[in-house]
Amino acid sequence: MQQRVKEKALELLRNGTVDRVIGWKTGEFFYDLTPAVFETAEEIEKDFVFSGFSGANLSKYAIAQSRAAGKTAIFLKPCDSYSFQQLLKEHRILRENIYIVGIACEGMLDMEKIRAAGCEGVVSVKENGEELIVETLYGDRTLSRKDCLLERCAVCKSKKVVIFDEMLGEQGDEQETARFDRVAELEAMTPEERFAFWRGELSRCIRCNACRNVCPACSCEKCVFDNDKSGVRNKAAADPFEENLFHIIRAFHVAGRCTDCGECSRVCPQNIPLHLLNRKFIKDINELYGTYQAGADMETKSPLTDFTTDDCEPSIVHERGGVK
Amino acid sequence: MRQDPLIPMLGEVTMIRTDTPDVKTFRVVGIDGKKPFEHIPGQCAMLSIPGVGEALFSITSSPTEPDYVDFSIKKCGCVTTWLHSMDVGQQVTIRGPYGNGFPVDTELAGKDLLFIAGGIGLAPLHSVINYCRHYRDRYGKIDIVYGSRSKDDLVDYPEIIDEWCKEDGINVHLTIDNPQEGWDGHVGFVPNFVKELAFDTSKTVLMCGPPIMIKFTLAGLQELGFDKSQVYTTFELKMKCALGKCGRCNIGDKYVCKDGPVFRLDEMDELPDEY
Amino acid sequence: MKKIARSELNALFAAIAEQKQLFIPADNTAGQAEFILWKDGVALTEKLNTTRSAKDLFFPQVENLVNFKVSDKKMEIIENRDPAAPFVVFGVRACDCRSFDILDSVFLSEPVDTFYKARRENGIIVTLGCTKPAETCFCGAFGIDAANPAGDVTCWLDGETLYWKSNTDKGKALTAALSVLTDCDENAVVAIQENTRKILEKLPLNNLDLSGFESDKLMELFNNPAWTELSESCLGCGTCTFVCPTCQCYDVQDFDNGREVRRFRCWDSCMYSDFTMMAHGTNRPTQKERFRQRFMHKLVYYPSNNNGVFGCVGCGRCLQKCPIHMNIVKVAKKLKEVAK
Amino acid sequence: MSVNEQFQPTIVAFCCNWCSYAGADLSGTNRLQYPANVKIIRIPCSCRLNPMFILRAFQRGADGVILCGCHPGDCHYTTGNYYARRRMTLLFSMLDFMGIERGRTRVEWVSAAEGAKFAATMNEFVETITKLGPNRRLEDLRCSKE
Amino acid sequence: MQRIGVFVCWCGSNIAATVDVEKVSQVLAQEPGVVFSTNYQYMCSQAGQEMIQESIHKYNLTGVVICSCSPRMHEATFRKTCEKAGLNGHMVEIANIREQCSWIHKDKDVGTEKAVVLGRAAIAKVHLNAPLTAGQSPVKKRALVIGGGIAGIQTALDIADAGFDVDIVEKQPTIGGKMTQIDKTFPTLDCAACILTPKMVDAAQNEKIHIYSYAEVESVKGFVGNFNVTIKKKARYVDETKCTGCGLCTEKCPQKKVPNAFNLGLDNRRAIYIPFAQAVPKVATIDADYCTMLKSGKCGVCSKVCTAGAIDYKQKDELIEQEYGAIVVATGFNPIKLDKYDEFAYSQSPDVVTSLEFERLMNAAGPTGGTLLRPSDGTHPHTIVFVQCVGSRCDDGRGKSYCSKICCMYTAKHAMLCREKYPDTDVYVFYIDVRTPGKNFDEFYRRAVEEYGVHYVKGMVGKVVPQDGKLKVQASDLLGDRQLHIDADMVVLAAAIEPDETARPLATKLTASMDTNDFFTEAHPKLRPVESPTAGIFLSGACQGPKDIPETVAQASAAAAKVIGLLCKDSLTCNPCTAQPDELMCNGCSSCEKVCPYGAITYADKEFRGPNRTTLIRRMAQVNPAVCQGCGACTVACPSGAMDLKGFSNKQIMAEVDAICR
Repeated sequence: MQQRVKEKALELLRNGTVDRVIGWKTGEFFYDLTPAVFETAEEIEKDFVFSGFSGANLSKYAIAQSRAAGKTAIFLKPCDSYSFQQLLKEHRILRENIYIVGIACEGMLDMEKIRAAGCEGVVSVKENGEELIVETLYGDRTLSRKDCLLERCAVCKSKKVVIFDEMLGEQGDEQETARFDRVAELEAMTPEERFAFWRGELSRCIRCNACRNVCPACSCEKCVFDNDKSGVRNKAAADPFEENLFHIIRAFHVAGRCTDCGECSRVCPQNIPLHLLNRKFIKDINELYGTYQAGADMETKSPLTDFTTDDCEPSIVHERGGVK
Repeated sequence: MRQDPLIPMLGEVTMIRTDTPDVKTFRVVGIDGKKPFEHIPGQCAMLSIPGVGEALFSITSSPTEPDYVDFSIKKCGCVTTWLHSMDVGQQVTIRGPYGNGFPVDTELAGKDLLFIAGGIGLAPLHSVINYCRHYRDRYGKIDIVYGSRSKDDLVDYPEIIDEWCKEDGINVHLTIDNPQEGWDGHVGFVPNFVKELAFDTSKTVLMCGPPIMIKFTLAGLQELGFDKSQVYTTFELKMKCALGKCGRCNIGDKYVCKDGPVFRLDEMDELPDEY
Repeated sequence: MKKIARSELNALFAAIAEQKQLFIPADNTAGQAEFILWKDGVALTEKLNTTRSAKDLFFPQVENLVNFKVSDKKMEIIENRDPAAPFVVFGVRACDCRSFDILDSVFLSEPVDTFYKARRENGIIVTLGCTKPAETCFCGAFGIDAANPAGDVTCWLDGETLYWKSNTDKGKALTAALSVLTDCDENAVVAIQENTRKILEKLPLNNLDLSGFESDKLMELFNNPAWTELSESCLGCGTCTFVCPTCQCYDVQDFDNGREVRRFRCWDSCMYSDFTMMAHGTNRPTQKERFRQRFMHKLVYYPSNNNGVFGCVGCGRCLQKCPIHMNIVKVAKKLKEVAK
Repeated sequence: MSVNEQFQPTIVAFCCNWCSYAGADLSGTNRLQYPANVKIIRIPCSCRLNPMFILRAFQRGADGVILCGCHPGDCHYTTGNYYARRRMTLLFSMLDFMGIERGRTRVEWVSAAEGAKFAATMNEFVETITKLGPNRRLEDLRCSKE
Repeated sequence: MQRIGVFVCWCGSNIAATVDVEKVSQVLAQEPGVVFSTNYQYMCSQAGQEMIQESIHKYNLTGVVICSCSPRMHEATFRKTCEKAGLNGHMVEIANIREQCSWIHKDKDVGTEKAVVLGRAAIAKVHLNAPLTAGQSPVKKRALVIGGGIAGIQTALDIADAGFDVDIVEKQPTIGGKMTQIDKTFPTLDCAACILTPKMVDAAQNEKIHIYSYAEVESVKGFVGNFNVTIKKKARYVDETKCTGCGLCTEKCPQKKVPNAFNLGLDNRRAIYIPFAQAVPKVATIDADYCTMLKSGKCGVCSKVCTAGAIDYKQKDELIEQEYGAIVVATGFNPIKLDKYDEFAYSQSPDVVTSLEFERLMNAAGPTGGTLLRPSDGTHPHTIVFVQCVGSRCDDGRGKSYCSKICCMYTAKHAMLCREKYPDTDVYVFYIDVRTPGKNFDEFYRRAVEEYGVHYVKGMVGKVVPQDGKLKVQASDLLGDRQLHIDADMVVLAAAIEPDETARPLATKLTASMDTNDFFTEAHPKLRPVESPTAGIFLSGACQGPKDIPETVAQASAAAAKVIGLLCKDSLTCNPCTAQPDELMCNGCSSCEKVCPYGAITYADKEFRGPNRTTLIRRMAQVNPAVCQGCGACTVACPSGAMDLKGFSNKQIMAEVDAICR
């Protein structure tokens, strides 16, 4: 697959289907790939990489690139394709200027997890079926591939590429996942425990805005938190309240639009499980208003811009299960 | 405990004068009624209304004024709007002075000076002009070219007419962008006016105004045979903390608040075009 | 030189903590190392370095500078500075220790930043020599010896023993008060150092070539066409600046709670779109200019004003934490490649 | 004296202009008492209530926030309160998820004719909040009155 | 910063008894921006208003805060006061210290403290107020009525009477609607045609009324006062201007086997037809589904017989664009389909009929010429069973949960008419409840029972089985607590009524809201029953809910009155508190549009100056201030905070919050 993706990029550029390709570019090491726009076949030959470390969701780059002259090819893994389609639904991407190549995906690797497994000074990682052979400055290690997947891949919700012009590999399906388990665990705690949990997590926040800036749903021209005129701008959190406010409002703003692509948690330098906030909204929406997957199609109305006359009352929050 | 340079002192506004529809001049003294600090012409100070913000302004009064500092301020942002709405007696916070100022006692001494200003750009030069007037014998001939959108937009108009114009050895050349009733002076933009006036190239130029004016006036001066090393301007708008620490006002490796805000234009050639 | 058995580390920490607040790198709930106020039960991390640097203890992300009470036309300035408590930060790596030279050159030059100065005076830096540097380390490129860090006190740790060597008067005073330490020979750490240096030699970025960033190349570097490509995928987040031990840009913001106005200083990031926002707009309108500012500052502007010393210490945090894996190493290499 | 005897909560009530604000007026016209802790902010419709306003209130020292709007189906703007209902349900659930005490937030539908319901609701809400005590979990230390 | 004046009203003792007004005005004088603060016995009095006006001049006030009674009471008063003094009315804020303070508190300290806080909140808001001016939009003096039934006709006639042009769009070839199919009307038993057809003729002859029959609304753009409607006139293959309505073609057409829709398929008509004798316009229409000429190109009989030369087989659908100031929806109703009610054997026996079919069977112009005969064998029925609530008040999901309202009365009418014309018939009516509220309605029903001897049985029919030419009816008599078995000759089902199927797509075109039953919702169920919440859209007749004829006509006239009120104006004053997007912040994501109940938000691509002299094209929301009612739903849906509401902006509300929590 890794070779096929690269060949496809070359082919599309060479046969004139597209003028540029959004893909992943090689780095200093084997794992530090950077999303990049390739404009020549030479660049692709030299630097294009698709590997187990191509976790970065490229869909947000299509916003700008679809406005560039000519046509742009983009490679989308299944989860990325949901983000792409959601952006399309919000008129953020000009579809006619994008050529989408869907890629079947077996899950992407998380360097943090490899490091956390005690591998320091990692020189290379070789994939050998279900095993990873990790070569380090301090000796080789063998890890289970399953244990080194990105969080979102470990609980992959769908192997289906929902929008594409061309598909590389087998199209997959939506699948049952355990992605709400952690949310449910938290729900089962007492409010005091939950408060302690979140205070602990969010107090590490340094307001670097990586979660927001990487988020395909957070594609606002200018975020309210950056806008002087909004009256709620705050550049750096001066107080634990500020992080709460920022993360609650951010989650609220993407509620019904978040595809659960998991980028927010992937990029958080402080390892805050921010995806749990988004998943809480998704779980609530699914339970209260019927299952909804953002980006799954172009038609369904987002639950927050829709209603039924017999929706539950807000008091349900106080009434339903969990420890009081 | 020793005060930190970031912590301001209190000042009080003792006079507010409306100069143009969007420019007012504010006179500030310390709460002890005395001048808050001594400064060099071209230096700036940070005024702040707590809760509204801090902003940096050129000191428009001459250091030779013994009792106060003045700021001519155009209404354009949050802080300035607030300042424009306040009444005499209002307290503000002030810290400064900051920046290098114009080299009035070194490079400018003994020279024929040509001041070129557009709109509110007169503010930083005003201090220099009055300083030079005070120490008149230290400088040669003084020419002042000042232009604005209209007669009503000329800052310090009464002072210009009643004092500067009447003083020997000072030539004031006023211009406005468009013809206007009651105006029999020159009409036209500053850069063209400067070219028309065809100053001789022995003069040293102090220039301040909107970037577009600076750009074209400089071109005009060069046509006349001036060299960039004869021209000074100020970039005080870029200053942030004014202490050389917050890391935001740099143009290339120069910090406007430490190395500026007054720059000789030939120095700018070695700096990236990021201003 | 002094030493203490590794098994007795807790006793050492307890002895320090008796006198001053002690911060040590320890694992937090997210499995990352950070400087944590030591109390019994807090254990030294096994990790190479903390996610956030030791800078935070001297130049915190947010600090309350001063408060104002405003009523009618009058106002009152309320200084409410905490007298900084003396503290010790243990386990600072060589790279982070060097970052204080850079911060000092900014904050301790006239006019002195008294908030920073107070913390510097009250803080004792105990460094710890590296034994297992990571592939992302490139302190060597800046002439930093990870095997022999500076600081008020330098420590080395091997399987059994912590070695302790005081370098400054502050360090010596601290050492003198620690009776748990016993004397030992200077040569005891040579083996540790040699071992480290051997690994350092093998690091892929240890010999990063940083020539070509001299100040006479400023304009050429500024106008290098590679900036467009390099900055293209930058998200404009502040991760690199906030984990960086040498980034020190700040903003001053007021917060009005209706009863008083609190003035805070908070970190700013040159990557943010409003970094140089002025009353009439910004002069760095796209991410390219902002991105360029950060790297030009580290590689060119800062050295130009500071005798060629780079504004980077090679700690490798940005290499690990950048969401899109763009970093100073890639930038430096690409600039040189394109310049050729 | 215990803390609770002294504690006077600050409560912000957002009322839609057409039903609940009129309902609040009616409870005044009928001289129905409720504690002065409740301060009403008039908004055109319950759907105008941005979650940000609720968090803002907590930041600035509110101990409880209540939204009152027209009964579902009776919205002056036809559908506003249906959107408000979903938004508030999700927001309250999120606050609960983060461990904020249940009961600090509430939504009640009060028509222009329900002056008595308005007063009763406010009495009950003030009592709930008084029992919960001061808002500590969402407070902004910069606004702390202590 | 504003220069604010604070005016605290005593309201006699209403406020002053529980609030220390002097103290309130003193404390509020200390607030930032307050340059004048006072109190007075009655602010709303002439003297009070003059005091405000004088202060505005004297202190050069830019904002005014009045601490008084509810803004619902005097906000408009004080706005006018200030406007007279040259201050924009929207620079006034009211702190409600009467209804929401002095009247609910007894302790003066508590009341005073709260009044101060409410005053502070108002001051904080005024600081952020901006002068607002209501826009004006011109009114196109023409109305469109969609649906040409009795409701539409009545509305059109009333509007035309007031001197305005009005167009009727009717999807059938003739206007008249359901009422044309009805025989007699309750409770007076006068003939429907006799009262309806003159109105149809009036409409046709009225110079101000233009009828687009056999036409539908294709699209609607614009907003109140300025609707732009495209009407599709379907091809009827007959030139309306030439056809004289002689009817010769309808007699000569060889295609005779076309089910006659007007008689609900109880008999047949030709492929070219005039629905009934009094049709308006009286013009033939070719049914393209059956015409052999149109289908195969062979025939052309009608063309040959038409002396007027009106037949035009090449006629095409025609699109007509027209501008209107107001639109009235009068799309009416239909009986529901009974395919889910097979227990009544509707599909099995032609002698099981719906009430509307029964009307045709009783009608002199109907398939039987007015003699009640069984559709199956043309014999006279002796036992007739009426079943009420077929599909009404139904909660098993097969029918409608609501009461169809008219069935009780028309069934009583039917029963009564049967007994009157054919005294030898036994008539049974099975009902759940008999609902007869209405003038002379209950009397009418009681006459059916008492004078005409109709057997009313409380209970439901369980099953109808056609057997040996009879209909075996099994039913329960709840009052008698017994099972009944009736051998009936005819069964008449009072089918529930539902909105016409065209209503839902029409509502979408109009951005008018509907309830879950597809009835149009009214702006207020009590106070604005004939207006849609969408400005400029009015509701007439059964499209809003089940109605009988008098109610329909009453509502039709009411809707007309509302339309006339609108069209009388040369321009409309728009609500100044409308939503407004900040163009620089808008993402064009369409979230706001989705929650707007009025369709006030549209999108346009706009050019922006990008960094470094580039040009960007961005999709941006635009709010039509003439349509926006200012609910604010969009402001919360907008993630970037680009959408804000004038008069209730994010910052204003947060300033109030801050002031209260301070």
